[in-house]
Order: sequence, then structure tokens, then C-alpha cells
Amino acid sequence: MYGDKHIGDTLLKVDNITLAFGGVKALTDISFEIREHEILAIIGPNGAGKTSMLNVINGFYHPQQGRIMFRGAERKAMRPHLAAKQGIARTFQNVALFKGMSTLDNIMTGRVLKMKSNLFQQAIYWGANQREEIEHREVVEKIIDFLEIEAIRKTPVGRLPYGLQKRVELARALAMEPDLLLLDEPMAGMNVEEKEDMCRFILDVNDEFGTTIALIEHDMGVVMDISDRVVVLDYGRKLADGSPDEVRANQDVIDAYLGVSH
Amino acid sequence: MNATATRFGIWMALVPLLIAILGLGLQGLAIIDTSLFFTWGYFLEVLIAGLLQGVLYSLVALGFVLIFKASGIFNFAQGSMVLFAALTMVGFIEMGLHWTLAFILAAGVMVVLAIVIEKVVLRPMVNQPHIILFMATIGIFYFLDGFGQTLWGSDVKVLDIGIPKDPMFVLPNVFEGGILINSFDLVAALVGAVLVAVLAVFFQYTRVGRALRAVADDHQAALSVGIPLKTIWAIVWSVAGIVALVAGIMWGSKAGVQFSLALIALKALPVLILGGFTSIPGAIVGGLIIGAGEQVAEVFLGPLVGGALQDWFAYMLALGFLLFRPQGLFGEKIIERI
Amino acid sequence: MFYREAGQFKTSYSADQAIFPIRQDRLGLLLLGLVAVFAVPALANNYFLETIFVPFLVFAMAALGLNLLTGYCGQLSLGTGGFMACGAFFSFKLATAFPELHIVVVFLLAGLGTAGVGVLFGLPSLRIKGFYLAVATLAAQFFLVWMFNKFNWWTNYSPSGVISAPPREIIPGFFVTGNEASPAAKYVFLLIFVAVLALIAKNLVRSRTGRSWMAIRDMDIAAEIIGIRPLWAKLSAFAVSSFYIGISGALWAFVYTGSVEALAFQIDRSFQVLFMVIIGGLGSILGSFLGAAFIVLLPILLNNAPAALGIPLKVELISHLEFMIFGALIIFFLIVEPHGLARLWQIGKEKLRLWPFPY
Amino acid sequence: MKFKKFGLAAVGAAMLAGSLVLPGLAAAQEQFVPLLVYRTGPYAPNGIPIADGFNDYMQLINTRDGGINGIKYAWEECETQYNNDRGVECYERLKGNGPTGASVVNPYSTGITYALIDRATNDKVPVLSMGYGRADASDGRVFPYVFTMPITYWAGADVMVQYAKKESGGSLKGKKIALVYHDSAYGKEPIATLERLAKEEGYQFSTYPVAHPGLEQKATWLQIGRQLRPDWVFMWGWGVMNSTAIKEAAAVGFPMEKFIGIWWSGAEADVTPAGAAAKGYKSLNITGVGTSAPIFADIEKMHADGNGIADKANIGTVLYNRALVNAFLYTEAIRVAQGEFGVKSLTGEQVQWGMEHLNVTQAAIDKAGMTGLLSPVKITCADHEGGGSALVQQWDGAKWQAITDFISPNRDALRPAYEESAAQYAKEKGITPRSCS
Repeated sequence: MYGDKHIGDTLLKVDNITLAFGGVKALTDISFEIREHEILAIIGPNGAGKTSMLNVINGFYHPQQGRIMFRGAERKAMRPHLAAKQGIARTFQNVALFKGMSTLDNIMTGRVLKMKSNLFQQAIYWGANQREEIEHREVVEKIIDFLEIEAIRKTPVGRLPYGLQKRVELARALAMEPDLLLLDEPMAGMNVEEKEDMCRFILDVNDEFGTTIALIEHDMGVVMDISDRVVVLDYGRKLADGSPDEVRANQDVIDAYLGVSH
Repeated sequence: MNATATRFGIWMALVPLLIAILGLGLQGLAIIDTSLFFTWGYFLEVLIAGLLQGVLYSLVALGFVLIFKASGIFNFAQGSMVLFAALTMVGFIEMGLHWTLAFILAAGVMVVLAIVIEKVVLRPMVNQPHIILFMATIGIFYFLDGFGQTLWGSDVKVLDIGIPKDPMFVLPNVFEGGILINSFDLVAALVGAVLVAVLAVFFQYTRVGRALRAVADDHQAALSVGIPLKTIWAIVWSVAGIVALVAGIMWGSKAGVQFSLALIALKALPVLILGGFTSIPGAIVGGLIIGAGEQVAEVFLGPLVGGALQDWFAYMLALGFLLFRPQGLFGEKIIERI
Repeated sequence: MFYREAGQFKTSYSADQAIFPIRQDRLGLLLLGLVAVFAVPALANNYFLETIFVPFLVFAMAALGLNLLTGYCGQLSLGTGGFMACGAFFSFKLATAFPELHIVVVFLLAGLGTAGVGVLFGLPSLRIKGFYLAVATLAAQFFLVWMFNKFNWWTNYSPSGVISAPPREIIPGFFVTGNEASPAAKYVFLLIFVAVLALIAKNLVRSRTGRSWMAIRDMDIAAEIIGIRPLWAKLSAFAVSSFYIGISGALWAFVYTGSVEALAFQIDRSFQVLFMVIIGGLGSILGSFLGAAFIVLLPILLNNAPAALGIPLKVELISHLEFMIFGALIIFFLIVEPHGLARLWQIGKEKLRLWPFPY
Repeated sequence: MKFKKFGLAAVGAAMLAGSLVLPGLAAAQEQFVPLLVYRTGPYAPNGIPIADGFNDYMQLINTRDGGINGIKYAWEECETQYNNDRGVECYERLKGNGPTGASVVNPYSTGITYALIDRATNDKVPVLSMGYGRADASDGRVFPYVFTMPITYWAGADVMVQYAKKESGGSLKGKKIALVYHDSAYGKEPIATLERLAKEEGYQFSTYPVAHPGLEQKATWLQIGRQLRPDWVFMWGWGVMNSTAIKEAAAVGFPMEKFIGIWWSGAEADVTPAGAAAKGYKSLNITGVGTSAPIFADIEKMHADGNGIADKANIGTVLYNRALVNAFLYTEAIRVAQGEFGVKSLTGEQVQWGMEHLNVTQAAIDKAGMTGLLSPVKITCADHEGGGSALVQQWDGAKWQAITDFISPNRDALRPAYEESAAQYAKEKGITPRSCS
């Protein structure tokens, strides 16, 4: 599949979004789009509003102005679990795993929306529910293989090192078989080797499953290497939007961001 | 601060209006259902009795608020601290000490208790979720119940520090038969008011008080500027212990010092919900509302359902309230961060 | 030594997902089951059956219910007593209004009714959390007990508000409630009933529902992001939990004490069950049983041990000590092992699996 | 690993079993009585003198008389904390002790009594619920093993009304009577009787439930004292509720002379916490007051000899005396049974026979040194109440004083009520009443 990736139509469109907490504007009049099958990076200095942007897309925050269009239809104010239903998955800046559960169970929770057996079938377990459990277990095992975390299947995630936790969180998001995957700093706090692994996984996911990915990342090297397009935010406003090369050449971005950090 | 003061002012201005509406409502109800009884004098009498009772609830709630503010712990053991403090004081009085001396000694015991709790229970549990700490305080509750009885026995003990108990009748010219006010409740309310004033001064103007408020705002930040968290916790638990002692004296001289005193903590919980877990004025106002509310409900609505609704009325009131304003009247709004 | 699982390979996911994947565990459980069903009623005298095994099983049921809510779904409830009262009075009304209804059906229906009440009082959990919710469940506790105490309809207008369980057979000639029920019959009935319901609980927690509960417990925001509806997860936890607690209340009234008034389900009962869950282990089915056994046995041991050891202690001192020991144990467990006896059991097992080699 | 578990279980079982066997190792010929006591918990102030009274009476029988015709009492206390399930556990644990098991059980809690009725009937152990428990258990045809002697709550309500009527100048017509009651099975017992009497006597009757534990009665007393302003207030209170009621009554200025409690609202522990406010408060009592009966000299002597068990401060208190009378009644029943079955350790079933043939005459009371402590009682197969009576006592600020003689309730009206209620119970439980003719 390598090489013949083609970027499709607009999957999600962010249209003039403004978000404020009390008097403080977190996002001002932001517009951009995410296209099918692409990897979009959202970058910007700390406090630029990147995570707030993801939270809006996710349905956690309800913007005061603007619209979110998903697959061409306007999305009304919604709860996060509805976003999940539409096929939007997400990982968090600080790992948000279910600490009391094993790796396997964490990933299995990602299948919640795909499972259909009702409470009584689950209570009896044998029969429909067991078939379903096994069926989904097979899917989850594929993801486990894919992310190379077989060895920690039964380990409670609270005991895992940080890098592995991030990977499990990605696995959980993948288990949802999402159309759009939001990654909030997937490589934060990792060493070079772990970062390389994670990059590979992200690219593989994009390639093999065709999943659209929007990610926030601070490491410019990574961003420039893996993303198809880059959106730059600064103080809640959009500075630039374009291919990595275009963004790299943009004077505003250089002034506001790249010039400072490099 | 200013916004809070303004809001407080608005609320206070609304109170007479609310009371009038409540009275009119009950009067209307009494007209519809003739088995109910209503006169304005009687209504005011019940209201005042309820408000005075409410101050006693506030006294217990205050102990909860102090600890919650400083450590984020919901101290379920506050009730048994009330019992334990009162038992200890009566114990000292029975040894022949004057009650003032007994008070000082009992306060000392409460301070020691606070230090022990901090060392044995709180310190090993520092980074645990709050709900675990809450359950630990249930453990303290049981332990203190047993410990207090082992030390001082299970008998009913009389605690009399000379508070007058006679009924008083005021405004006999305005209302037929006057309005009955219990002098004991009045004294208890005054003591409560004084205690609140002292606590307010303590928090506003002393070094420890400022440190306490800093801790309440942000543990990490307080630690980073060199405020010794452990000392602060011990101090807060001590203060809460002394508040418990005062509450114990008031309740004890009202109902006798005995096992059941620990149960009044249950009455303070709806007060907290109503007033907010972190607000001292909230504890006071919440106590007044719950006190007045449940007395008025019991007297004027109780006959409709066969009475004894005091048990749950406060909880239902608080629960209804919770659905509309989860942070309580004066609590800080909880903003969840992701 | 006894625990060698080497050589036991799982060749299918269904084998791996079995409740007891290790053969020794299965054998042990089978043995335990056989002993419990045949040996215990044959060997234990009525005192053991009536005052240890029967209340143990009833309490285990209640602890199981609370554990589903608090241990698995993370919603602290202090309303257990109130929900037990629901089960007791619902089943009394059903059993007396429809005498032909089989007693197990009565219990299950009472459980369903309690589940409905549980959902009603679980609604605030959508807006409030932690001890705010705990206080809200206290409202349920006080209101329900008051209601059953206040309205005579619930007791069929008994002048005193006490209900007495009518005699009922599980199979013809085999009474489990009322005068003629033998302790052994009660015990065996309870054992099977509770075991089946425990199995159902286990099935639930290892399926989608259980995972949703645990997800809500561990991190509700992340749970919502992957599509778990907090409303559904929390209310289903309240419903299932109340179902179990309701049945335990029915069993309490019908099988254990035989007659009961609403005040038997005071707030103390809620705490008692909560302690079982904490000591046994939050989020563990096994823990519910261990916790129930512990809390049932501790006072009996405390009352008997001094005499057995020849140290005469006054009864009042014993019961004061009991309070203190309870309190201290709660704190001890929360500090040392927040996952309770079940976790200790698991650690012990892991050690044994490796024995005699430490690594 | 499994062996280890079985090992643990075995050790546990052995410990339990050992502790169960020990008390039974004592002497061969003795009469065992389990004592369900509550020396701790919210009702300990009442439970302690009761337990003390039982201990002292049985100790007195053993030390003074060398037992009942030589058969000594053996007894064991079990702490119930006034908890029903604890009570059941205690009963089950102790019922098999002694050479012949429990002779009689005295629960001293309405809730525990209810819980034990089925069990004790099955085990053939008589339950003596003296002034508490089910009033309808007076019908011995339905409740063969439950005894309510000397008097029930319903009869108590009747006595109260009789007293109020006499004090009101012979008629209660148009008077207002309020009942303040503990909102529980116990507190609700008198309501039906008082309602019936309201019709007969023409008084206006209102009820005021007080939620457990009864610390909060402000609203109740505002309603009573400031709105209803009744002529009489009756109270079915328990524990802390009693003293709180007295205080709140005083706070609204209700006259204590018009305030009558049932016999569970009339112990020292019920009035002392109220202090001076309680002076003048009245209550019923099923036993005599004070230490004037001859038996107290013997008790005094026993304590002087160092054989006493009770806390000396409790001797002669209301509840101590009640326990004395209680122990006296079953002691007499055991004597009767010994007459029938021989002088030996008797079973519960035999003691039940003794109870059903118990006839405590004034002469027997005097002979036992119990003069003034109780009125005569005669039990039959059908009547398990035995025609006892109650007196009114008043608190003078320091101690209780009897202010009337024993007053007999009007049982002609009560008996049909017992029978009706018992018949309903029998129907619900599927019991066929035995024949007593």
C-alpha cells in the first residue's frame, strides 16, 4: 500500500470556531479542514489552544461560535460518546488509561460500541455473548500484534512504563476502528527509540487502515516528517495552514514559533 | 471576594421575601386542607425554633468544612469526635474539676487526638484518592465510638454548665400568646455565632490562618512556598476537634452525653451539601436553612404524611438542591480539566 | 508445589477467557462446592448453619451488589440498607398477595423492583460524584426506611409494622422459609441461589457491561471518549447492584431472620456492607465473599475467643473492642492493601505458584 | 495450597467449636438461662441495670438457696447491642448450652422477640417477653411458647387511659390526648387500643411519631405544646428519646404531671439527663419501686458477702427491679415444672409446661420476699398474659415514687383484640391454633 495513498475529500471541517472560558478566549475564529486519509499536525507554542481545539472536535467543549461539519453535515452540540459513535477516537496528552484494568481489558473497552449483546446475554455469558467476546478478542489480538504489546496483555496498565502506556492508549483508540484519530502529543516524554516506534505505528495505521489522523506534537522533526499538512495555532488564532514545506517557509510561523524554539 | 459579598447581600435581602412566600404558601395549604393548622405567630415561632436548631447543625457542619477546606477530606468521623469530646469533658467534670478546666483539658485531648490521626491515618494515605480517605474516616468513626465508650462507659451522662433552659415569650402584644423562644437554644446560637467570628478572625488575620487558606487553594503551591502541610493538617484537625468539643457541649447539655450524639453528624451532611463543602458562611446559612426547613416541614406538612419526615427531609432538600447547583450555595464551582 | 500450571497451554481464546483458567483452581472450586453442598450441612450443627453460614451467604449477596456499584463502577453508595429494605418489603407484599407464586420468582421480582428504585436514586449520579453522591444515597437510605416504616400497606396493616415471612417451599416438601424450614434446607438453597447469582455477576463484569463500569470508575472522561455512555453505565450499575441488594434484603427477611421491621435496615446496615466490600476487596467478586465472611465471623470470634482462651472479658468490653477493631481494620486495610483480602489471597496464590523458587 | 485453606478452616472451626463446648463442661445438674443483654450501644443505660438484675437474682437463688430445690442456675451473657441479628446469633449460640439447653429466653427487645418467636417455638424454648414484644402473643393457642406476663402494651395503654380518666374527674369526654411514640414496631403497638378507647371514652386522640433515635423533637413538641395543647400526653419512648422528650416538653412549658410514659420511658436513665425539668413526670411501671421489699435485705447481704454481681448503684432501680421480677417469674415456673417432671435439669419444653401452669398468688409473692414488687399472675394454656397489672409512678427529682396501687387493665375488651390479631397472624403463617379446652 505504500506510495499509493491518496488524500480524499474533507472529512471534518472546522468553521469559524470561537471558544471562551469566562472572559478568556481560548480559540478565536479558527477554520481548517481535515481530509480523509491524511495526517494533519496541529502545532503551536504552549497555550496556543491545541488541546482545546481537539476538545471541541471531541465534543467536550461547546464553542460559543462556529460550526463543525463532519462528513458534510453540521454537527450540533454533542456529547463525547456521540463523537465516538461517529468514528472519532482520541488519545490524551496525559495518559488516560483505565488504571485498574489489564492491557487486554483496556483495549477491549475500545470495542464497546461494536458489541451488541444485551445485559441478559452477558449475564448468561455462554452462547451469543461468548461468541461475540471471542470475535472481538480476535480483533483486539490483531491490534496487540500490530503494536507489539503481546507480552503485557494481562498486566494491569498501572504497572506499565510510560512509553508502553501511551502505546496501549493508542491500541485502545485503534480498537474503535475510527475514521478520525485524534492524538494529543503521542510522543510526549518518550525517548528517541520510543518516538521512532510511535512514528512508525502512526504511519502504519494511516497506511494500512487508511485512518485519518490529526495530531498535536511539539517535536518539529517528527511533525515535518510524518504529516501531510500542518495547522499552526498561536494564542488561539490560526497562523498558517499548509504542507510542511509551506509552513516551514511561512514568515509568521517563523517569527512566532519556529524562530523561538530553534 | 467582592462578588461573593454582593451575592451574599442579595441572598440576605431575599430572605424576608422567601419567608413571606413560604408562610403564604402554608397558609394557603391550610385553607385547602383544614386538617392543617396555621397562624402567623405560630409559623414564626416554628421558624425561629428551627433557625436556632439550625445553628447547632452549623456547629457540627463547621468541623467538616474546616477539614475539607484544608485537606479535601470529608471527615465522616466528625460526629464521633463530637461524642468523644463531650464524653471526655464530662469525664473530667466527674473527676471533680470545674467545667472551665475540664474544657481546657478536653480541648487538649482533642489536639492530641488530631496529631495522632494525622500521624497514624492521614500521613500514610497522602496520595490516595479522596474517596479512600473518606472511607478511612469511617474507620476513625468506629474506632472513636468504641474507644470513647471503653474509656468513659456507656451511661448517659449529664452535662450542665449552667445555661438557662426556661421558655421565653416575646411580642405577646403582636401575636396571641406571644412567640415562644427557648433560652437554651438562644444561648447555643450565640455561642455558635461567637465561634464562627473567632474562626473568621483566625483565618483572616493570623499567619496560620493565611497558610491554611493557601493550603486550601493549592496543596502543591503551598508546599512549594514552604508551608509545612503536615503541621497545617494537624492544626486543622485540632481546630476541628475543638469545634467538635463546643458542638458536643451544646448538644450534650441539650440531650445528655451519650452514644446517640455521634449520629448528629448525619444531620450535618445535608447542611454541607446545601452550603457547599468549602464555605464557612455556607455551613452557617446551610444549617439555618436545613434547621428552619425541616421544622417547618415537620410541623406544617408532617400531618399530611403521618409525620417523622425529619429523618429524610433535609436529605431530600439537599438532594433536590444538588441537582440544580452541585457546588452548593457558597461552594466553588468545580471546573473539570481534561 | 500444588500450583504447577506449567504444561497447561491455552489453545483458544475461549479457554483463555474462562473464569478459572488454571486447572487447579477449577478442581479446588469443584471440591469446595462439593464440601459446601454435601459436607457442610451434614457436619455443621444448626448453630453454625443458622448464625454463620446463612447470614454469611445473605451478606455475601449484599456485598456482591454493593461491590458491583462501588468496586466496579466507582459509585459510592451508603443506601444499601434502604435497598435491602425494598427487597424485603417488596417480596413480602408479593408473597402475601400472590401466595401461589414460587418463592424464587418472588425474590427475583423483588430484586427487579429494587433495581427500579435503585435507578431512580442513581439518577443524581449523573451530576454529582464521590461523597456528594454518597450523601445523596443517604437520602435514599433514610427515605426508604421511613416509607416502609410509615405506611402500613407495606406490612399488610400489621399493627406493629413487623413482617413475618410466610412458609414457602422451594420444591414440594422442602421448606426454605417459615417455621418448618430446617437450617440445612435454608443453607443449601441459599448456597445454590447465591452461587448462581455470583456466577452471573462474574459474567457481567467480564463482559462489555463490566468493562464499561470499570472504565467509568477509572477515568470517566476517557470512557466517554471511547463511546461509553455515562448515563447508561452508571444507571445499569445502580440497577444491577440494587437487584442483588434487593434480593439479599428479601433473603434476610425470609430466610435468615424470618421476621423483620424496617428499622432492621438502618444506616448501620449500609456501613456493615460497605465494610465487607472494603475489607474483602473493592472490585472483586471473591472479595465480596471474603469480606462477608470476615465481618460475620469477627464478632463471633471476638465473643468466643476470650472464653475459649480462658481470658474472661466483660461483654461490654468485648463489644467496645469490636468497634475499635473494626475501625482499626478499616484503616489498616485502606493503608496497607486498598484491594482488601481478595488481593492478599491473590498475592498468596502468586507466591505459591512460584514456590519454592522466589522468582 | 488447598490443604492450607482447609487447615485454616479447620483451625477456625476448632476454635469456634471449642468455645462453644466450654460452658457446657460445668456441672451436670443445672438450669441454664441465656442472657441476651445490651451493655453497650445506644440503649446501654437501660440494658445495664436489666442485666444486673438477672445476674443478682439468679446468683441469690444459687448462693442463698443453693439453687431451685438444689438445681443451681447456670447462665451466660451475650451482648446483642440491641441488634436483632445479634440477638438471633446470641440465641442460636446459647440455646444448646447447659445440660438441657436454654430454659427460657428473655430478649428485652421487641425486635429480637419478633425474630425469636419462630425459632424458639421450633426449638421448644419459652420466650418470656415481659412487658414488650407482641401483645397478641397473649393468645397461647397461637403462640404456645411465647409469654407476655404480666402485662402487654395494649393493656398498658388501657391502664394509662384509666388513670387519666380518674385524674380528669371520671370522664375523658372532650379531652385531648396526644401519643408521642418511637416510630418503630414497638412504638406503634398502643395506637389501635388508644384509638378504640377514644371511641369509647370520647377523647380526641392525636399521634406524633418520633424518628429513631429521637434526638430531634422540637417540631413534635411545638405541635403538641403550642398548637394542640392536649390535656394528656402519653409516650411510648425508648432510650435517648425519653429524656429528650421531657426536655422539649419542658421547653414548651407542658406540665409534667400531665405527661405519662410507658414502662420503658420510666427508668432512672430516662429522666436524669433531663435534670430538674423532669420533676413531676409520670410513667407506668410493671413492678414496684424502691428497695422496701424483703428480698433486698438478702441481696444486700449477698453483696456484703462478696457474692453480688450487679453494680451496687443499680440495685433498686426501676429496671433492676424489673429484671428481678422477671427472673422470679421464671424461677417460679421452673418450680412448678419440677413438681411435674421431677427435680432435675429441665428442658425448655418442660419449663413451658411450668409456665402454663404458673399461679403466682399474693402468698407466693410474700413468701419469696417480693412483696409490692408485682401483683399476682395466673397463666393458663390460652392466656399467656396472666392478668397482671401496672402502677403509676412519679419522678420527684431524685427518685421514682409509686403514686398509685397496681391498676388492672380492662381485659374483657382486650382479649378479643388479642385473639383477632393472633388469628390473623396464624392465618398468615399457616399455623393451626392448638386447642386449650
